[in-house]
Amino acid sequence: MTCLRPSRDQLVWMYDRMTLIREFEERLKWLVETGVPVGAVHYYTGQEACAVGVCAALEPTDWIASTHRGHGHCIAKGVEVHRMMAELYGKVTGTNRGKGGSMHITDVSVGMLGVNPIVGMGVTHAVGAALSAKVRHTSQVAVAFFGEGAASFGAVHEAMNLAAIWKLPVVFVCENNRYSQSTPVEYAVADPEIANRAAAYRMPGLTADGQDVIAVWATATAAVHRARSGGGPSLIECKTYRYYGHHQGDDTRRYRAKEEEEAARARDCIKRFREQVLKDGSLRQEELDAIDKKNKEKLDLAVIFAEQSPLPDPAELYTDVYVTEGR
Amino acid sequence: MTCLRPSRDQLVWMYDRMTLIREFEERLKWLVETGVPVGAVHYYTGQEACAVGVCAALEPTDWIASTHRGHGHCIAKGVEVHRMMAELYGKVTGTNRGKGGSMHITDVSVGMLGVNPIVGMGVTHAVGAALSAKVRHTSQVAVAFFGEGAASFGAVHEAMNLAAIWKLPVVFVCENNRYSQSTPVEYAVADPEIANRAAAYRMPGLTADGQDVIAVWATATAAVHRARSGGGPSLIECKTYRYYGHHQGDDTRRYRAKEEEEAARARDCIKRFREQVLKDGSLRQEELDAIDKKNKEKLDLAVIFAEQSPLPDPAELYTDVYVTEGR
Amino acid sequence: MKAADIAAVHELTFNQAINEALRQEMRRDPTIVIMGEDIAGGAGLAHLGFVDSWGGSLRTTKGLITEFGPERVLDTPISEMGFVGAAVGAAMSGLRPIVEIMFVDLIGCCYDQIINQAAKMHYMMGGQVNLPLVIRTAYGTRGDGKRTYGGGAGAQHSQTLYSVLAHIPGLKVVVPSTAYNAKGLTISAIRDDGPVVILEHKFLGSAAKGPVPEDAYCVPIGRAEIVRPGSDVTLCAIGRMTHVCLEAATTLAAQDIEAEVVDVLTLSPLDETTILESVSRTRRLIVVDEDTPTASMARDIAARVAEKAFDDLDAPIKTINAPDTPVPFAAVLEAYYVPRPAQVISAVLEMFD
Amino acid sequence: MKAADIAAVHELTFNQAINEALRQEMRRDPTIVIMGEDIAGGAGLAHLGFVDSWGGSLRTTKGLITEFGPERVLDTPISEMGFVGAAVGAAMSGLRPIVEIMFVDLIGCCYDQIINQAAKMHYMMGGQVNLPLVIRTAYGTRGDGKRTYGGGAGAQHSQTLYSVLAHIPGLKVVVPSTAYNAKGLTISAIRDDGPVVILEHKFLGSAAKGPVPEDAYCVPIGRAEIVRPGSDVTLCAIGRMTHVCLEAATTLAAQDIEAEVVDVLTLSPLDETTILESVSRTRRLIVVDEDTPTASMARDIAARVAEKAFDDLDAPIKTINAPDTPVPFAAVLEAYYVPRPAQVISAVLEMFD
Ligand SMILES: Cc1ncc(C[n+]2csc(CCOP(=O)(O)OP(=O)(O)O)c2C)c(N)n1
Ligand SMILES: Cc1ncc(C[n+]2csc(CCOP(=O)(O)OP(=O)(O)O)c2C)c(N)n1
Ligand SMILES: [Mg+2]
Ligand SMILES: [Mg+2]
Repeated sequence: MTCLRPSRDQLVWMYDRMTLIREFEERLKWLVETGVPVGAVHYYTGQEACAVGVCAALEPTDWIASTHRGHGHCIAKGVEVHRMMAELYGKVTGTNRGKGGSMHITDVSVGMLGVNPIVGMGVTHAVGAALSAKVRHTSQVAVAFFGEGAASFGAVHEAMNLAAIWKLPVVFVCENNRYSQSTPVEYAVADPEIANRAAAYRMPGLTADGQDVIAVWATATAAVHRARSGGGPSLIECKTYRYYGHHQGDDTRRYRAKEEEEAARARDCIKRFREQVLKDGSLRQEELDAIDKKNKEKLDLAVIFAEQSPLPDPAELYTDVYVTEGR
Repeated sequence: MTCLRPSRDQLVWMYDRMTLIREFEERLKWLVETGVPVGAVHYYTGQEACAVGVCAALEPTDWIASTHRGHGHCIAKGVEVHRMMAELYGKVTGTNRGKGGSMHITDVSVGMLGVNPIVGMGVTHAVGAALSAKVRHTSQVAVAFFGEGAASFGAVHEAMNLAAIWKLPVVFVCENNRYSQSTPVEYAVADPEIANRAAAYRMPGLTADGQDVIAVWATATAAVHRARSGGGPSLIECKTYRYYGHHQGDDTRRYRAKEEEEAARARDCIKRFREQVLKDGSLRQEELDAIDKKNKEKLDLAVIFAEQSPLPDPAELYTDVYVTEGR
Repeated sequence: MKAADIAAVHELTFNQAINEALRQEMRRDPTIVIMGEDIAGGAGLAHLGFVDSWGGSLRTTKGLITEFGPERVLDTPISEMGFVGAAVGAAMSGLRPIVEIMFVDLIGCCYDQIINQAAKMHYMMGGQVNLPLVIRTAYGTRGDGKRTYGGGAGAQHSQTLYSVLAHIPGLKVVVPSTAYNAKGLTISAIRDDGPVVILEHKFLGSAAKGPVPEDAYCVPIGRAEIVRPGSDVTLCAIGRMTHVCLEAATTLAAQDIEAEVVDVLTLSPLDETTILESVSRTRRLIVVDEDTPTASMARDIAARVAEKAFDDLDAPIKTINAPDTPVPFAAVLEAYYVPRPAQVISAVLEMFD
Repeated sequence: MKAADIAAVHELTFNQAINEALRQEMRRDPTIVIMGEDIAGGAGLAHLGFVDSWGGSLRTTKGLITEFGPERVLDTPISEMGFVGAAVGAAMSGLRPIVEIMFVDLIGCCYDQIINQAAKMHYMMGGQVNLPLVIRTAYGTRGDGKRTYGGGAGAQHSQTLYSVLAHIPGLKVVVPSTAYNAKGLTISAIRDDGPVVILEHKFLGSAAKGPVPEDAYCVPIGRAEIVRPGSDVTLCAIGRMTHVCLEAATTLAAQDIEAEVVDVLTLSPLDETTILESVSRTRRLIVVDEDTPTASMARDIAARVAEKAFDDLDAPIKTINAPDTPVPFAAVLEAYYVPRPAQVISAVLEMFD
């Protein structure tokens, strides 16, 4: 499968998105640590190759549904970082007009159906989007991102069964970063190899190195093609790792060994990608540095945009409770 | 495994319970058809070998949790038929003082934790009873009966995962009668071979002919032994069939073919048992007839008991809302 | 009589009226799909000639699959959290799903999808998504000793529970009481761009028969209806309790007490105006609600009136609910469970001595 | 001051007080087990020297696993329906489980176990089973602009929701407001033979500090407390709102209005007597509730008083709730969401002109 090679443009896009996600989270972390009140956030840092590899296999009209750890998924699907940052600042220019926050960032205009902090719920919504595509006879595909902790949740089981019996165009992407808060997968999931779970639904279960964006992309491409061509759902398990705590306040050293964390960082998806594309000459040093620079600037502007944007009018507390009210 | 042979007493017990269940349901059906207001009932007829085969492998102190189709499980575990009948009549002498009805028959004194008509919930309760046995260091085992329709329900997935990671002494018994109301298993469950599901939890998945009480007993004996000796949970799928409608008002010919129903009845668990034990000479005709007679009489008495028992005092509407009130 | 405004009218039961609403709307809009357990029945058995074997456990969806096919009429496995979630996702992405939760007693199996997902999406996403979702569910206890249509179903299959739905901001909750408003409210719910829950009383489903316009029409969500004018006391009723209050009002009339009966119809958003306006004329209020009392809609309505029309009142506001207990099985106990005309009558008479 | 009755007293936060209650009861009774997500943390990593890494997401269960071991302190996977169900089954079969649902916002994932199973078992089984189950869960919105402990958590992690629990017959629902009553109510809940839900306000958890007797003691379930006597108006408050009302009362006192503050403490069964008795003296009532208004406990209490003490009232009963909207994220909006002393004060002042 990894004989499948991404085009040069795709490689550039992958690097651009991975570094944009990395930069977004690093900047956010810095803001949090300097006391900017952005609310509860869950850093995606370390898992960039998962979101980017999968979204590289999607069309703009395809859908994704995300989890509480959703910044990476949003950016990979094309949500603008300045509107995300404004959302975290609770500004009216945010993706959700400041009414959602990190745990609800949504931009349906780019097929991002929502960050969703009730574990497992996004998975059911992706199945619904896939049903919509099937009933409306479009060729859209829906991707459900979830963590390995969510794999123990009943709704995820129900969603996979529904997708399988209805042969829906959905790809289930489990980012197995080995921890659900402080609880390790070996403890919480009877079979920690999440991909094996697919057999129970008679769907393909694929495993990808979540630190290798090209491997993720190749695996996702196959699953997406299967879904789009009427072959039904697949489950992809991406073996990955989150660098920071569960949320901004969490100290990982209470439950993860230094060695384990260092080993994971040694396989950093961005570092490895750089080495590889430079080695095989598919991209040049200057190109990569230019992307780094551009994304740093993007975040500079995003923060300025967020800071300078207006707060919502207090009256917004009462708007959009019912759809019919409109605005 | 079927080299394992039940003792003569066990054979007698199996026949006694299967025919008692059959007689209970046939009598109930007659009562319903003559207009006795017993409330919503789900006949167990046809599946007798499942409940009896499993309970034959249990100790009196073991627990079972049941489903809406629970009369058979109750009788197999030792709930008295006259108190069950009185419950259906809404009499104060009923198992639940007339406050529960068919869908809530419970008798904890014999380890029957309750008929439970919210699909899948009983399965989670059995897991809790198994946890209780483990924490209190008793040697009790819990059995969770459920239908193949319940296999699609999230709580059942969660319960199996919990039992597996905690290595609890529980046996999951799926009675696959091929229909969930009018919906066939081939439509509703991605993998209609429910036993395969066990692999997802790294537990043994066993299949038994649910029309053969000895086969069910042998399979259950192995799973119960594993559970009692600390080996953790197992899943048993019993291939079976319900003779009548989903509930008393359901006409099966709207969704089941005559041929299919006749083929199932041809493998009737009681008929086959009789033939087999008579053929191999393990039980005598007179013994069997005597048991039939005794159970018919038991039901005569049960109905009289139910009819003659007093109704609950209207004040009972307000009692036992809170435990602390007591009675 | 409203139905008279419209040309052709036929007699339908409450359930038949809902069936007609679903059918007419599905004809109008191909993006409407309907899902639930056995809403067709025999799914996957078409090759054996079995399809539409059930038409829903109360037959309200009978015949839809034969007209609209299995792609728009989906039998589901027992997966309330999953298929209600699928409906939420579908509503965000171009469909207008109608889901049937067999009984309101089962909302505990998909409550998060209703209260955290469907109800909040539009608000927490800053208005960028609509959520045209209809949730239909059967509720209620029969209470007359008969053991069908809500009778003899016990503690987990006889509940009313709508107050735990009405409590949630963002959700519209309607409770029809006649074949006429059942059809009209169902059509309004389907055409609403946000989530609407419709509670259908099991007993009314077959018992409430009445004239229904053949064409599609809307009964507006958010409006209560004065179904019997009266000057002496306002009986504010929800769902089936409207019939209980009308019965009581007839008896009271013989004793020269003219009760005005207000059928709430929509629990959320509540039509306070109609209720307050009625109380300002009658100066007395009794709210009758089949749900259990604590944090109920009966007490909600009583509290609103106690705050906004206190000075109009000549007597304490009374509420009549089911007792604060689970639903008992025995017919003799169930008979005391559901609020009865006799209770309404004596509550009114107490007000007048 | 009650705490004074008992010998040794120490200063604890609300969460520390709950932790002490859990610890002391687990020492007393070996059948008590506690389960929830990351209530210990690092489960299964003991061999690496990691255990009790979290002690619950709000640290209320910190240290319990090191004292009582992994058999009685169980980290669970994300399976609310499953592990609450396991707790129900365990409570039927010899254990006294305490489960933590991380946030009340998550009850939608296990609502059936709470309302159909735990709450009804004893009744529908004819009294044959007890169900000694405690469900602990964190609730509430912070509202002061800070983004921790209930601040900045958004629509699905900031709710109050207790009215949808109090609505259910058979369930006891308590809402402590201080370190003292948090410990006492937790111990009472653990010793109760039926299901009790304890709602712990995220913000109070760390902010409410106070003297707590070192020994175990019970604060009775089902009793409200007059925390500030007054003659002019009764402020009936739930949970954190008690502090909001006390603050308002202090300001009002400066204007010669003596407000009596009643801390409800138990939502179900409600202590009507204490509330009615207070209103009969003050002749005015304002109920303050952090939950959204429709079918809320605020309106429940108002309705009970409107029915039972109507003639005692000199003014309309007022209720103050969160607005009928989801919880918004932006600090500027969240600040207007939670009921504030200013609202209570102006509501009282309106009553006096
Ligand atoms: C239904 C539900 N239960 C519990 C929580 C609290 N919670 C939030 S994130 C989380 C861990 C999720 O782990 P995983 O699915 O592996 O995702 P990860 O955080 O590793 O990305 C938990 C338990 C929740 N939000 N929803
Ligand atoms: C959670 C839930 N959803 C739906 C129902 C309605 N219902 C009752 S029994 C049943 C079918 C159960 O099928 P299965 O598990 O195969 O058991 P069987 O009836 O075949 O014994 C359904 C859908 C319910 N009681 N609970
Ligand atoms: Mg994880
Ligand atoms: Mg079945």
